[in-house]
Amino acid sequence: MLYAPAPLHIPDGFLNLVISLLFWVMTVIMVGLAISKTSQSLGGKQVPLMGIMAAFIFAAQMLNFPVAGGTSGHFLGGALAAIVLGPWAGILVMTSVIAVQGLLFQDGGLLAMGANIFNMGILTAVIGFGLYRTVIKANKGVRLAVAGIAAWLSTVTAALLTSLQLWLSGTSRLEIVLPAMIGVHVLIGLGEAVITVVALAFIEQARPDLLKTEKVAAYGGRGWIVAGIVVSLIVVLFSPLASSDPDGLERIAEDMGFLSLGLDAPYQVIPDYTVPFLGETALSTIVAGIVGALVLLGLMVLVGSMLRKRQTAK
Amino acid sequence: MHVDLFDRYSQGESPLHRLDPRVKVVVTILYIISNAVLPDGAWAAFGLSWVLVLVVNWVSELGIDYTFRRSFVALPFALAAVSAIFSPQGQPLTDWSVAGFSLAPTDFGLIRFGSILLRSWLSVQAAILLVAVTQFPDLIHAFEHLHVPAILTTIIAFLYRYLFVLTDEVMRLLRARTARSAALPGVKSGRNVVWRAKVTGNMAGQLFLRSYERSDQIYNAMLARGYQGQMRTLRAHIMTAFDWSLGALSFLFILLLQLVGRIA
Amino acid sequence: MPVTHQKRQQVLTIPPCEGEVLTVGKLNFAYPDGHVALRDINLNLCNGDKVALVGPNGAGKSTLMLHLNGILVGRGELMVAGMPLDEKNLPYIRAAVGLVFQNPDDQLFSPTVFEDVAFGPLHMGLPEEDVRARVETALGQVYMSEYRDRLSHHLSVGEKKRIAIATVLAMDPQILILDEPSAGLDPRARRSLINLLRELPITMLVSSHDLAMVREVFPRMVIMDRGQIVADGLTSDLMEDEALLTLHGLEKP
Amino acid sequence: MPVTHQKRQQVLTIPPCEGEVLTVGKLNFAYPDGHVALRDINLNLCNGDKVALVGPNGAGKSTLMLHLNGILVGRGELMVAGMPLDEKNLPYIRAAVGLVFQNPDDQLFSPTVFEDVAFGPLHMGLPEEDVRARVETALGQVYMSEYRDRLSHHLSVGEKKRIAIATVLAMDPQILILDEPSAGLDPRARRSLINLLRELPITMLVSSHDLAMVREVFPRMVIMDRGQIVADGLTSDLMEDEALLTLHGLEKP
Ligand SMILES: Nc1ncnc2c1ncn2[C@@H]1O[C@H](COP(=O)(O)OP(=O)(O)OP(=O)(O)O)[C@@H](O)[C@H]1O
Ligand SMILES: Nc1ncnc2c1ncn2[C@@H]1O[C@H](COP(=O)(O)OP(=O)(O)OP(=O)(O)O)[C@@H](O)[C@H]1O
Ligand SMILES: [Mg+2]
Ligand SMILES: [Mg+2]
Repeated sequence: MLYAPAPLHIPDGFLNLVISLLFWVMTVIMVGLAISKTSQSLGGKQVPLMGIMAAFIFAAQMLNFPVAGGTSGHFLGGALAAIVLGPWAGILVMTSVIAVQGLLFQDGGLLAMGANIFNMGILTAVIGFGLYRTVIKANKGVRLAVAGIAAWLSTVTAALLTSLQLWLSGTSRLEIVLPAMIGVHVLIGLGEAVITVVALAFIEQARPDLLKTEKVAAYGGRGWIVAGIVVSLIVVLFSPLASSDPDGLERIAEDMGFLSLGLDAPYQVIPDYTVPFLGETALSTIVAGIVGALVLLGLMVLVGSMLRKRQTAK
Repeated sequence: MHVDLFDRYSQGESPLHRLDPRVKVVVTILYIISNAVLPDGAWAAFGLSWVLVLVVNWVSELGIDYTFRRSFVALPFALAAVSAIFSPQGQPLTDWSVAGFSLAPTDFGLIRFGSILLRSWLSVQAAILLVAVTQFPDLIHAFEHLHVPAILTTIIAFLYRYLFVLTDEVMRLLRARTARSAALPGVKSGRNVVWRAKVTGNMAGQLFLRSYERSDQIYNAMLARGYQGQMRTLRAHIMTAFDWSLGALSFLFILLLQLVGRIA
Repeated sequence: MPVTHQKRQQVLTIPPCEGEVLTVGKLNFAYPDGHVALRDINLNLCNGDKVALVGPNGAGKSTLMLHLNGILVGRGELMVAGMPLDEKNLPYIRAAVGLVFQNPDDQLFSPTVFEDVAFGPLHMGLPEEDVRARVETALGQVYMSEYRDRLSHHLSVGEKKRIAIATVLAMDPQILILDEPSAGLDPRARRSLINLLRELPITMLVSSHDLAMVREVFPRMVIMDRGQIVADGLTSDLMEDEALLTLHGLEKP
Repeated sequence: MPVTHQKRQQVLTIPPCEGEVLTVGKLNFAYPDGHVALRDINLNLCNGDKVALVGPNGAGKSTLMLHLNGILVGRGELMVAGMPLDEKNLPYIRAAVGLVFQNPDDQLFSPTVFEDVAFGPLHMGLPEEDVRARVETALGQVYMSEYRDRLSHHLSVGEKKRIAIATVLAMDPQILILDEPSAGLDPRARRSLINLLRELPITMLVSSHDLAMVREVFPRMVIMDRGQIVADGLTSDLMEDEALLTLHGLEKP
């Protein structure tokens, strides 16, 4: 098969309007930042480079390898793109890839594209680059190991966020979709990790100049490290909890019920909007709260570090 | 090798092929939003939406079942929505108990599940129609006119062009691997999964470097032809009265869909 | 379309066959988009034969070659190394047929030369010492022994081409199939390729646009055009038939 | 390193120059990694000259060509179309020098043939009608007029090559610089390229490994090796000097 749709691309119809628009807004902000960052720091050479790197990611996703029983592993590439090209260029590259997959192949919807870009392009860049950035000064073995962990985590994170979005849209029941999604992607992530590590080792061997410490450092600083670590920690703590013990999740939700107060408002946008299956509305808002807080935290750290840099530049 | 299969554009001379791509993009997006906000169980509106798809299929001379035959790409994802059938809201139809979970399909759940599938199925068909009657370069220009930042549209234009070059390259790499994936009688071949994943990682690394180095060449080619930082184009898209009226007509029809969905 | 069909009988001037290692009978193939790329192909290769496959762009040469180790599967008969080509025999046939693609970049996917040459033997499940021995021998055959630890990415085209040939020699194939091996080489590299092909004591089928090389290396020549074999005979005879060459977009070197 | 250096005087048999369109004086260049790719290059092209640049892989041919419209910048003198090559003149020089890369996939980056051919004229800031007219003329010159609306990625290699040439013809250059234009073409496509090059009434510098084509099309020939020009003279003379050819990895066709 030439083009195998990846299981994370949400088609239209599976997310409701509110969730779709919410993620569109966050995606537009991040992509806007990425555009201003890349066009201010880089020359015209960058545009063909990113275009071809996007084609590379697209093509590399066709690389598969036999696993067992006729199935095969695939490659997603977000973490690799962010590590090699820097997080901002990585975001633009993944955005273009997901846009073309949605437009041309209907692999992922148009209205759901904001969420798809966020899950597979932005989060993977935050985690992939953020974690790798913490160890750029370490030796090769450590760096590759961390890159592998980052690749694995970014896959799992994308799956986690996808399940949450489906659940918040009232499309799936969390206690079913979450373990299923995470379970599958824990395995897919292993393939992703191996391919990312080996590809990085290859690049380092053949063109070490592309992965020089100073070069990676120039792509971004402390903000990414913090964001990468925070997001990763949340995922690491959250996903096993969520997938093995959905009741536990509910308990936490009840304990932290206060969070729901501030976040009820967006759901009133459409009057007849309901979150089905959830007599326990608190749970849905908690999760939305965690996701939202996480995203806001990331954004704040990033914007803060950018502002700081601008100031020191002046 | 030809990866022409990638090109979803279908050659034609219908009025829809000639319609300004901006109109097509905007109407498609409105239609998909319309599907998203139609209430669950608005069967009449869903039916009418499908009629619209069929009519467009017919007008664009693609053959009435063109999108239907291609509309099942999102089907695997339906698995994710199956759990909606067991929604705790609504009346349970039977009572199944699986491993302590009470899993009962409910009437509300079934309606919800059906609506999700219909929405997705209709939206996919709209997207298929869009790319079947619009050349991809025109689509990119439309997004430019709709104020998608030039840097993104330019990246996407490059992506589209090099998609074909690089996927051909991947196909050839895969071929090379297949050609040497041999076995001897009585010996287990293929070693283990990790080794195979590692080989694939090497292929990804190869492909990356070749792509990276090729981008240098292309930048040189652009410089050689006077590129100074921004792309210029001759393709002026001008909205005609026909474009405006067809756009307005579609908009009205989508409003009608919403009305039907909410009254019925 | 008036096609001059040189009858197979003409080939009888070639010394009689010691054993057929490849038999293609009435092979037909169409690509998924409906394009018919092979029509009723009949071809026999005897042990030790060195045969050139020539014809214009798009004639179907690469398509035919891809059938010979089962990457593409058409309708018709195919016997390779005494086995009919089917699902069950496929892995063994891949060990018997060494296929080298036109562009060496398509062939080399590992970081170092050693790993690339070792891929085939490793995949066949040979023990480590055997793999090492085979890699050494194969690299020696193409005079590239001292390149074992080089990165294939940094080699010149001519060097890559030799490595690509070594990757299949290491699998100890009974038949070597090369797709346009001389394209893009400078005259010196081309000359050393010609010498290599002449020296290798192995059955081979080689497609090429380089008719000068064909005349030097291959006693037998097969002309394809539009998916058909339109001539099959002694190179020395066919090269004199200018009408035939011109008809099929070729040119006497 | 004993290098046979053919003196420039040998060239005097070429009819006297009508006006120099290109002068390279003592050009030196090293790549960032320290690899010295050009050493003391001297080269003059007169109006209407058709010159072949030959030499083994890695001789520095492509590197030299990239200097001629300022993509690479070395130490030395460069006069193109009467202007010294510097920052200020660069856009005019790029309009005067049409450079075609070896691999057409590196050259064609726009979605449709029309847009690709129009890219150069548009970036020169020409008005729309002029752009259209130039595209038509250029496509006509390579016999590809009916391909205007095709998508570039659907074309065969030979077709892509012609379009690549059209993209620079549309800029109406005074000098055409082609890097290995015949590599990978089948004999028929190669023949029509030869005819095209012979017909085009324009100064050209063409690198090639295809010495048979060089002999047919180019009266003058420049041999490079290891970054130096080692011979420059009438093709008919140099082709007879087998010692010289062999020394630089070439071979009489
Ligand atoms: N994947 C494909 N899908 C459809 N048609 C194809 C495909 N690959 C090749 N073709 C077509 O099949 C025909 C034979 O192609 P093939 O590559 O075998 O030619 P060839 O003789 O090897 O030519 P060349 O000398 O250019 O290598 C051509 O017309 C080509 O356009
Ligand atoms: N980007 C680069 N960095 C370092 N060295 C380079 C680079 N590009 C080329 N070289 C080296 O410079 C030398 C000249 O290369 P160039 O591409 O000009 O050769 P060429 O004569 O065009 O060869 P060919 O016939 O293979 O095209 C070669 O030794 C090559 O390895
Ligand atoms: Mg071929
Ligand atoms: Mg070159």
